[in-house]
Amino acid sequence: MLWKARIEITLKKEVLDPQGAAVENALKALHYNNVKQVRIGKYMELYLEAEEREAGAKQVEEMCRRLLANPVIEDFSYTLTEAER
Amino acid sequence: MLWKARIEITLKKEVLDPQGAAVENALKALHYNNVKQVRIGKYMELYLEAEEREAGAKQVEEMCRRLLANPVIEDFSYTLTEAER
Amino acid sequence: MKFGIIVFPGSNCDLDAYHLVKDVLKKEASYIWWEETDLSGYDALILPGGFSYGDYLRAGAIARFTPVMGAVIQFARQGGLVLGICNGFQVLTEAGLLPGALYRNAHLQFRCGWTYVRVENHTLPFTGAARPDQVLKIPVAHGDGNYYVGPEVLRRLKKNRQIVLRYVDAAGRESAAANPNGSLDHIAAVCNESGNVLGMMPHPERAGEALLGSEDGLVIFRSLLQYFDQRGGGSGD
Amino acid sequence: MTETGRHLWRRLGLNDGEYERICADLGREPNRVELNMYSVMWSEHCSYKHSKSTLRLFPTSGPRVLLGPGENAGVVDIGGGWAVAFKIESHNHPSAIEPYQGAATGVGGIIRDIFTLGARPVALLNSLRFGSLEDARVRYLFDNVVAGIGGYGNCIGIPTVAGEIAFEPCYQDNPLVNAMCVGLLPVEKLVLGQAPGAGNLVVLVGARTGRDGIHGVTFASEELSEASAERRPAVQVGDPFLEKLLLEASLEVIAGGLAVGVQDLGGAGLTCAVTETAARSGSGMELELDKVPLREAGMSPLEIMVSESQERMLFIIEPGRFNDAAKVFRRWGLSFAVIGRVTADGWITVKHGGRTVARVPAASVAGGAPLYEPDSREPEYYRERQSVDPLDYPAVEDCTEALLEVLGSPDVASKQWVWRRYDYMVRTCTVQGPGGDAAVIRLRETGQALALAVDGNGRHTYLDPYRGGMMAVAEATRNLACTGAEPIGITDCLNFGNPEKPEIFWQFRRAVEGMSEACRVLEVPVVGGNVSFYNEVEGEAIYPTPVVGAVGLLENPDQQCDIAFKKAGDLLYLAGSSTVSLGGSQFIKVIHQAVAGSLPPVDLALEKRLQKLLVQAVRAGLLSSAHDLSDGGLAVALAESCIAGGLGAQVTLPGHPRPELPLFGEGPSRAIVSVKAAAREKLLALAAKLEVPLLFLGEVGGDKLSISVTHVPVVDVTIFELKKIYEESIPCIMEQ
Ligand SMILES: Nc1ncnc2c1ncn2[C@@H]1O[C@H](COP(=O)(O)OP(=O)(O)O)[C@@H](O)[C@H]1O
Ligand SMILES: [Mg+2]
Repeated sequence: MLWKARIEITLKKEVLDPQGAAVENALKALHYNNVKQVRIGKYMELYLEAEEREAGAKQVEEMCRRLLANPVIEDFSYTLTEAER
Repeated sequence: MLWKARIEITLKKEVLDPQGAAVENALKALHYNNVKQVRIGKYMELYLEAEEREAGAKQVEEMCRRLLANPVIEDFSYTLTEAER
Repeated sequence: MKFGIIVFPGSNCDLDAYHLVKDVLKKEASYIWWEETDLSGYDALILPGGFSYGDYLRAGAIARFTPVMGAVIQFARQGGLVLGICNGFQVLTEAGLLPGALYRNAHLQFRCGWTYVRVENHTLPFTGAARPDQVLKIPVAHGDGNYYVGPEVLRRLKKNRQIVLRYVDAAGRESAAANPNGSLDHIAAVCNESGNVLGMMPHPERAGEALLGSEDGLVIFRSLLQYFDQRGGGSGD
Repeated sequence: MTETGRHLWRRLGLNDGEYERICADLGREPNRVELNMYSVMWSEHCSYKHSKSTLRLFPTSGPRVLLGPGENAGVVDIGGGWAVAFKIESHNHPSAIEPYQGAATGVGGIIRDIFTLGARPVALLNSLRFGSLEDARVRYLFDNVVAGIGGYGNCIGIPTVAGEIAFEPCYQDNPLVNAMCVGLLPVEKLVLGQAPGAGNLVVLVGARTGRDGIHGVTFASEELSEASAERRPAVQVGDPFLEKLLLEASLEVIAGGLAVGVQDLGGAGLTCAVTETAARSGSGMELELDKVPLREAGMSPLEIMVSESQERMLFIIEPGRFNDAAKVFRRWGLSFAVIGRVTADGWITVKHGGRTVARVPAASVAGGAPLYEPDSREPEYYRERQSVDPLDYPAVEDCTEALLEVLGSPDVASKQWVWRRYDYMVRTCTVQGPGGDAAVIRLRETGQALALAVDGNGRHTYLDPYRGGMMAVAEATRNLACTGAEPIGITDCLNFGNPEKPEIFWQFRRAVEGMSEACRVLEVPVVGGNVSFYNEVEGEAIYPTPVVGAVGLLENPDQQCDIAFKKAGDLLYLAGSSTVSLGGSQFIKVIHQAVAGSLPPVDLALEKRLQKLLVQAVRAGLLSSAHDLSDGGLAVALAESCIAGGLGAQVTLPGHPRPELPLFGEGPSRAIVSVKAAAREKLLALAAKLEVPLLFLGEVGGDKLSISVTHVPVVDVTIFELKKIYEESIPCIMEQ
């Protein structure tokens, strides 16, 4: 079965996010004054073969821990959906 | 009402994604051979005040077009959920 | 004393480190390809600056999985001397040989230029030739040099004197203006607990000749030579 | 010719006459693939059809020239078996659309042009033009172009050591991004972009071919407009990491003597690479497109032939050497494929899925485009603007204020905000980085050093293309001389509007005439360059902007000079011409918001003598500092030397009823030098011998810049104040 994984990687709350702050300022400069707490992270998409959802999820989790996110500064979350071929 | 917007910004399909390619190779080197089509984009989170969902969505759409995404090479999508205070 | 300079795909300061060791210090040096797994015969390893794997994903994240890194980790565990410069520092944190992480400069720009760093611990193999609190003029060139570490580990780093260099101004004072990247606590270099692995964002190999503007970077390399001489030449493994 | 057919070739940018010529060369009508191959190769960008005859005016030979224009880059001998390769190229149109990637891929392209020859790239430079920084979109373009240049150069590890930037409203929607690369090679390893030897393998190495940049060259060969935005190709994204691998592998293959020809893929992609290499050798090729590694499934032969995917190289390799070359490519983790063979018949035969999809004569596609000698007409503005007398503007009350204003204007202010984002030190050869007159990089391989500078002034060239062209060459080479280097060659990038308009062609022609004359007198050959036409938005052209990249040689890197004042008590002299004008000056632009007046005359013989003086004086160790006078004139040059050295100066100038003129007047063939009192006599003697006028100005020292005109103090300001406005002006605008 082919799965599509969508992974979001965000800076941990306690880590300053200078990029988010810069974007927030830029939005305010465009008069979007009702916006706050902008945080910027990474979004990844990938496809993987796995017999079952559980196995696929386990693998995505492992890939995030090992490579895709840096646990010192980042958190991650993901979703898995069946992909059409 | 306070809304939380989650925005995904991805490179357009026909645009080269060197990062995605490098990560895909790295995953393969780690023996995740069942993985393909890795694409890397940005993930943004922000909170905004809006009376109604529709108004909020309209604003997020506009902010993406004007600032958050680069329409020349990127696509974007977003979701809006009610945020607890 | 023989230096090994690790070459990852995308390293680009390997040549500079090599030149410094070979032509300025007149010591033995060779390049070590990222696929190599045998590090016997080297007394110290340098992980040079550059953009290993383009710094795609995160600086140092992909290089950390190259075959040579397994051997580097072994080498370090056995007490071998390992110096990571800039991208090399990033690789060492990603590999877990050094605490913390280096992320996007707070001002979001790449920054190249001269900085001053103060030696916070002059008792290490990398700093033995420095005076206490000596201020060194050494350049930086990076986009991801913003050092972060959680509060608990930071306490431990301070207690163990693992913070080795801090960004300061020419007079030796810490200030936001003297910090080129927003690093926590103005940290420019840290070492591991046993003091045989050092990571630094500034480039000592770029400050090795008066013609280039400073010779202060030699302090780091002279320290290594001095340490090695005093210890009587045994290699790291 | 059917009506639909006519639409097709016209839409591809070919005119009816060109189409007829194609049919004649082919002996039949072209099919779609063939027509597209012709269209990209006969575009202005690739064929130089409107500029070639004018470019012939450039002197291109000299005792050091190993390779002049016509190849990927010029190559100049520096002795000891080593040579320097360099070239400048524009990436204006792509940068207008996507500034980060446009600039990044511009840098990537020019780097490939250098290592294609077997030269290791050792330095990058760039010349940039933007609209007024008051505009938010211009700030966006500026910020992202700079980020893109840094992003590519920093990653690949080639120092960006010098550049120049100016801001004029005419570049608002049509910024200029010109990138230059300099490389070093052993003469014996020089390899050309050729495809000799029937039976040799045609090997494509590097990135997979995608749909990006299709018809990029056609796009670059027309004016920008709303409609062109619609038609623009998919933006190319640079992959500097891949280019680094490609660079190392290519140099290794070339050093091992494993290739008989090498060509980078740039504008017009595979079509350009195969037709040019074959045409240069009088050979042909048989290509199998099925072998080309693709990024996207289902690409058509046409798309594969004209794709401008970046980071690709073409190697011509003898079959017996292929395995060794393949080993190198594999070691660097590169994908590669044998996509065809060299043939003797002079024809490019393209096969796909077992069918021949195109068959064209290489020489016709690569070199058969008709050349045009466009009409030329003096534009109406020319005499009008020239007749303005800048001294008719009201006199300024406070020259100190005026100096601060000029010094803080974005054209003049420090560009540190830009170059601190470039790694200018990697390779540990940068002896003088950005911020001075020219960069100086030592060459470990030979013990020598190179001085590098890039210069151009669109405002000057607009007011007087002939003198402006001369002045661009004079200034670039004078910048080298100020470091003590002897100019050995230049490369140029000619940024102009639509050459089919007679007024634009007149500007072009006159500028090239002026540049050529300067090159002849200064004895410096043009060894390569690039032409960028159609820099127009909605019919409005940019200022004619020739940019000169100059390379100089210093035999001994220890004998070099920079702009910083060194020591209190050093004596200050103005060397060279005393003729200046406020016409077209920075002063008139900033203080009176005008671009008008006539440029001062250019005395090329004096220029030559001045440069000689500078070089000999530096070599003899006589000078403490030397600084060329350009934008903002004497007052600005003095301020810059003060700031760089952290030292003041007391200067007295000969009388003039309008102090603006001696303070801010601009003109070529001038430099300020400071000398130790003990070296004074020797300098005077040398200047007398070389017949270069020296005017005593005053003394270095203190923490203020004070200037009097006939003993009336006109400028009095602390170095602290000068430095503040000079260094904070651009960050202040950009980080508002
Ligand atoms: N303004 C110019 N001055 C001198 N030579 C030029 C100029 N413009 C183009 N040339 C030469 O014409 C040749 C073709 O240029 P170009 O198509 O830009 O090369 P490439 O395809 O390698 O980038 C080059 O050898 C270049 O040096
Ligand atoms: Mg070329």
